[in-house]
Amino acid sequence: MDAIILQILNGLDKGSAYALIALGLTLIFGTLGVVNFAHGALFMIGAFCSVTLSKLLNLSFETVDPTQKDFLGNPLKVKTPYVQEWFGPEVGAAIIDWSVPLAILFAIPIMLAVGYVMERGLIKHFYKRPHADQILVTFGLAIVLQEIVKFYFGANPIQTPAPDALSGVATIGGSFGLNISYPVWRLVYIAFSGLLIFGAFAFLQFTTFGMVVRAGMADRETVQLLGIDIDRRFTIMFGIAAAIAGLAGVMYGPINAPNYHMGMDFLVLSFVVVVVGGMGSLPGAVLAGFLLGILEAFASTTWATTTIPGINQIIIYLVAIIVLLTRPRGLMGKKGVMED
Amino acid sequence: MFGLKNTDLRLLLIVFVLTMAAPFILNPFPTESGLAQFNAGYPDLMQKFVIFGIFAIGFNILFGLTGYLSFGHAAFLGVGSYACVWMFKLLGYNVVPGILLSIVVSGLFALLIGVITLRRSGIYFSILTLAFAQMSFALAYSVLSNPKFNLTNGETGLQVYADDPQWFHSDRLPDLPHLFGLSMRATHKMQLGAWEFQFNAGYYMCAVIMLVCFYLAIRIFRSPFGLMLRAVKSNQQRMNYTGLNSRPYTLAAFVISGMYAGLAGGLLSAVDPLAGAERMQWTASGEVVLMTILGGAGTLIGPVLGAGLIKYFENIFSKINESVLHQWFGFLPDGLEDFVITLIYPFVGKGWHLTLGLIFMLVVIFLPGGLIEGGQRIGRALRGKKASDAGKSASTEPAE
Amino acid sequence: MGILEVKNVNKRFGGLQALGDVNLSVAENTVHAIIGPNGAGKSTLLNVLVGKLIPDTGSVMFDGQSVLGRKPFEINQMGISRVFQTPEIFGDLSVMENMMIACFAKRDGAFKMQAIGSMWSEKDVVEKAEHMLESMNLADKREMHTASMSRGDKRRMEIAMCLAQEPRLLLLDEPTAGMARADTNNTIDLLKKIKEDRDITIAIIEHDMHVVFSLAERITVLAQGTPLVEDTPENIKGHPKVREAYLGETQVAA
Amino acid sequence: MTKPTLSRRGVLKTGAAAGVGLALPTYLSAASHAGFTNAPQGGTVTLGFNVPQSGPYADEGADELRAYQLAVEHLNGEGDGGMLQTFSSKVLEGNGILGKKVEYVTGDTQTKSDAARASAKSMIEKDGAVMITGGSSSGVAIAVQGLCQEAGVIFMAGLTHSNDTTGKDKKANGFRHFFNGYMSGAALAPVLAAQYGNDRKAYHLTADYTWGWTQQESIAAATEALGWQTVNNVLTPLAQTDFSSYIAPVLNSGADVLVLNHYGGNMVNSLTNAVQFGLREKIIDGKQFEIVVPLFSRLMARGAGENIKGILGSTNWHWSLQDEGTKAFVQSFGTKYGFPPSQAAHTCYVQTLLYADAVARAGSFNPCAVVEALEGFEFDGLGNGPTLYRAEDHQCFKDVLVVRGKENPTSEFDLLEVVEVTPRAQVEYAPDHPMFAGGNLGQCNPGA
Repeated sequence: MDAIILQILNGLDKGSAYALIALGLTLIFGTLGVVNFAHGALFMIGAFCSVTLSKLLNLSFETVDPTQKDFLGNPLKVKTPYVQEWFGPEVGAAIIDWSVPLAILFAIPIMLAVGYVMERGLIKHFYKRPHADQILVTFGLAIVLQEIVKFYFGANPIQTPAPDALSGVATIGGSFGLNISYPVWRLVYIAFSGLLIFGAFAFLQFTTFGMVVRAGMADRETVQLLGIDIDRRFTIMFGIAAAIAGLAGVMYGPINAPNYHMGMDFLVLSFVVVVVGGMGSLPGAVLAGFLLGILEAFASTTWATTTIPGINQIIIYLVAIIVLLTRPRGLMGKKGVMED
Repeated sequence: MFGLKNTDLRLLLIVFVLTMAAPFILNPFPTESGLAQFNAGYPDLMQKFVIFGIFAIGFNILFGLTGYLSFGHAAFLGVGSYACVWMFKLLGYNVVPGILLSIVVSGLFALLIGVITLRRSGIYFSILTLAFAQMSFALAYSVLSNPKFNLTNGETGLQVYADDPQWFHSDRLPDLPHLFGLSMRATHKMQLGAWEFQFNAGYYMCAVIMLVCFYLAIRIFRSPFGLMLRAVKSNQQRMNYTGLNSRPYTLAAFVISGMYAGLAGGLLSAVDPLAGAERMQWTASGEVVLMTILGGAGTLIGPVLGAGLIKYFENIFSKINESVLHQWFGFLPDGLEDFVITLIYPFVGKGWHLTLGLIFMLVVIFLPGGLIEGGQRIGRALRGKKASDAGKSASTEPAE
Repeated sequence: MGILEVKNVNKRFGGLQALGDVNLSVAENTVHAIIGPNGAGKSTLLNVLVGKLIPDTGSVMFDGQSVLGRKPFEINQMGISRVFQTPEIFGDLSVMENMMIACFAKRDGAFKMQAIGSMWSEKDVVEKAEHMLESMNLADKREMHTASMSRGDKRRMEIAMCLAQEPRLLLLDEPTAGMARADTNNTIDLLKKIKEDRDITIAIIEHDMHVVFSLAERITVLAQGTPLVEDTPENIKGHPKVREAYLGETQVAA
Repeated sequence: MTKPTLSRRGVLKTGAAAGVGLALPTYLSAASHAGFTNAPQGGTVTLGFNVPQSGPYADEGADELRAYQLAVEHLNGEGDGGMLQTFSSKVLEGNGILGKKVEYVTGDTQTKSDAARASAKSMIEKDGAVMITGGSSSGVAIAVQGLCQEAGVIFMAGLTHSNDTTGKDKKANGFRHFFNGYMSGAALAPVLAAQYGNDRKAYHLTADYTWGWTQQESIAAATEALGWQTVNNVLTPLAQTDFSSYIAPVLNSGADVLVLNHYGGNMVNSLTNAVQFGLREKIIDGKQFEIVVPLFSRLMARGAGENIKGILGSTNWHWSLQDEGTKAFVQSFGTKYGFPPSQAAHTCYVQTLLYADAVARAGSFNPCAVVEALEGFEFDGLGNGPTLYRAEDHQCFKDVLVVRGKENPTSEFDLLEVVEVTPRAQVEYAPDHPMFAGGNLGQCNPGA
């Protein structure tokens, strides 16, 4: 029982990342009709927002400590971050320690801006172009973004640890006779994703802005006939989708150290998630994200891999094939979307 | 001649001349000059040009004509490679059985996958093909290389070992892939003044096969079958209500393009007898998509150009390192030299991906029809036609 | 015994009875119009006839053979061609290529692998296509991409393609919808000419009474998924039930 | 490269086709030249440095490239000479190799067999490289080694740890200085037993490809010989980024040691996840739970950050060693680049020197002469103590370092501390050891 719940948690955890990226992809697709291969790169940029913030917070001045020597035998230069100098060692250390949660505040405006610039500067010109062109241009953009990050941060992963207070292990379910220890940060991640998804849906459901956007997703022409500047709203939606991917990236940092190709790693899977969920369906994307995450977690168990060797490597694709063959438009897809 | 219209025949002749004279054309710079770095006329890269040309030509028969965007074509390339190396292991190093088997096996594999994936269209089809290819890759990389049943030799790649049976191998034959005794590595180097040109047996074999493939592609494009494939892309609804069954047409196109891919895979093994699983990864499938779109999907020669450009970047730009840059710009004053190198350095050597990404973006932004459109524009500019006039003819002329 | 016999066809979508006990007989070599207000089930009936929908019960016989369970392309090969409400043609292909596709479909059936020979060397197809274009006044647009044609030309193109298949039954789904009066009249003349020139049965679903009364020899009125009456145009015009259910509103609209 | 009997015909054909009316072509064939591929012409010799410049190992590749550039400088008599001063063989004089100035070309392996072979081929076919070296994974090393054997050039492997490189896939033209999975096991096991006791239950997570399997096999065999039990071995996909579903079952498996047979990004993630799940705080049957990472590298340790502290593993070399060779190398690398070299950089630097030295001793660039000079070569002063290039399989035998992630690093480079230098005798094995069986070195191939 414990093991099953653990794997469900693991699945929710993986699923959170898939769902958030897929949600953004679907938003962009549903509003703008654009297949965005650079969405993984947005996730990566989010993660590197937090790397950058932690680098900024760790900006240091050097003092020479003659008692210690560096690897060449010269006197060691000791680095002290400015924040520790300004706010005192303890407060400074605490700020550095909490750099990942702080990065959320840092990342939101950046991601909105990145999304806005991307949409206005590039994607806008590709609304009417064939999907193949959209794929090529966004894929090119993804490579460029990725290479820029690699140029400045290198290819190796860079740790962005969770705050000490949130990096331990929580024991849960004691009152139900269960004994499950699970990393606190992963629970935070699940909760955060849930909030973000809930927030996105609430925004679309209950605000006028959201209602206009949803109407526009369903029938762009009609909404435009009503004299609403739907394009501007869609641009903002692109920014929001970018921000969702970015925040998913920021929060993912402590789970797995960010590296420059993490976006590509997620890209293909999140496309599979979107399609399994059904192109253009927001609940479908979220549902499929969690579903595939959980399936993947269970397929990785020893029981599964000994029964069918290699199942852990192919499960997602296998499920995708089965779903698409039995439900032509994915789990919750709408008719006529992306079928031409 | 050859049952082709004049324009097609001219195109075929141009490609013929280009491929046959490639060792000269691709080596325009003297060996010792600083620009020799840009020479591409060495066997491996020339082979890659034509082999990936075949891959792209085949992919274009599916994507360019029917509009079905397969994201899993690398699987057929990989299967073809494995099939060919297995022939080397079992029969011996003669490339003929290997290449034939690679076409057959990839054709069958494509038939199997096509029957399933073509039940869907649009992005659903793309994702289905992607899923099959990724599964093939994952299995080839690990599960199918376990010691008990080693079909692919996993990470290392399938290769010929000394204790393989090689039933028809004899001591008189080269210990490398050969065509009835002519080693694929046999290279004649010709020194002409400061230039050196290399004529490689493997390249010429692949080039001849590519010409045949290109010729067949032209025939397919111009055939009733090709017309039906374009009908699939244009309007499937009308096609069905015109009494045409689109499924066997697309399936045939899928299988043909799978066989092209398998042939390309077989040739890759034929010129270099090692088949790695990475050939089947989604990035490899993506590469052929990019080649085709970059060159101009639906055009005859575009995909070949796209393949050439991407392979050129991968092999030539990646080799420009700092010391090469210093050689080039050594004539500049020191400060300026460093400055220029700092500017260029991020785009070459280890930054070649960045340049490639930028090229993708630039081409697709400014040349929606791919490189071919660029060529057409230049051609029109040279002929001095009026722009409006030209735009009209471009839109009405059938894809070329 | 008509060429097309629809017997007791029922089709439900969830709780909605789209077609209820439809019986219809279209006599050979006539022009038969099916009219009815919006939601009367005209399109559903049409989709049943061409194999896009399968009815819950009932039978549809074409020339003595059942069409039920067959795919659209099979039904087409039996001799039923369909013209869509908005013209469905191969937009990125030239007029000539569009026509050749239809001619190939007639000559070679649903699928034939001819991948090597040039399509232009199929002399019979080329000649027939050229002849068709000639007779439909499309020859001068031979090389044009059909996507850039006018709406009226597109309609003519589509009808021409259907005729190239020498169908025994031509189904027209509101062929003049959205057309200007002049185009509508041209289309009426075209259809009249088609009827004069060959032995063909035409079934037409139409909203525009002007078109219906200009062309039809018999008219079936559908209302709420069920045929109300079937009769000659003259009788239909005066039929009180029809007036009440249908004509009143369209005359206002017209 | 041409086969004598057939090349003539091929030559005549292509010559006739292409050379009509042009200057008389010069034939390059075995008869008219030194008798081996890419015999250096003029006053220079070209070496090919084939390292990952894109993809996940790009940083390691960059470090390898730095080491190569340094080695070239030293061979050409520039800089402070580095390990040339401490190297036991003294034939290299800082005037290039055999008086020819060393030049180099670089390529990108992308850590893919195909790309690595393509880039090696371009160096051989286009740039006339007479030796290829580099790489950061075993798949690539084996693929390129096979190519060099076929083409008739020497391959000096970079970072490759799989037993197969000098086992099942060994080649006469290929040489490996780096240690291997077996040696990691042999060096690590006694230290593990000493630190954690003989009664331990190990749970292995293994990267599901050749290197992972051979390392797992080696470590399991070595630890089991000392009384450990292997509870489970779970294979993880190469592309895995989140290892949580593999880590979670460890908690209830009864195991008290987790062995991570992962490298690179896999290692960083699996270790991070294992620490996240609190494995290191667990007490199982009164024993502290431990994590072991058999193959360590400082670059990867850096990626794993804090998580590396206190974790045992093995490494080929570390900059903090205090022998003269290491000190000279670190001094000259550190002065040039501002940080200490990685083990990948070290092995690449040493391989270049060893090749140059072998050529100098043999008096020829002919691969067969180089092979002869390297086979059975005993040397010292290159940072690993007395070392032997064994003739039977072209594997270097030298001391192996057992290291531990440092608790209180003084700098961002000071991440590992050497726990023990396992003497060479302890990691040696017979050339026909079952884990290395099945291969055939074959004959050296000078090409043509």
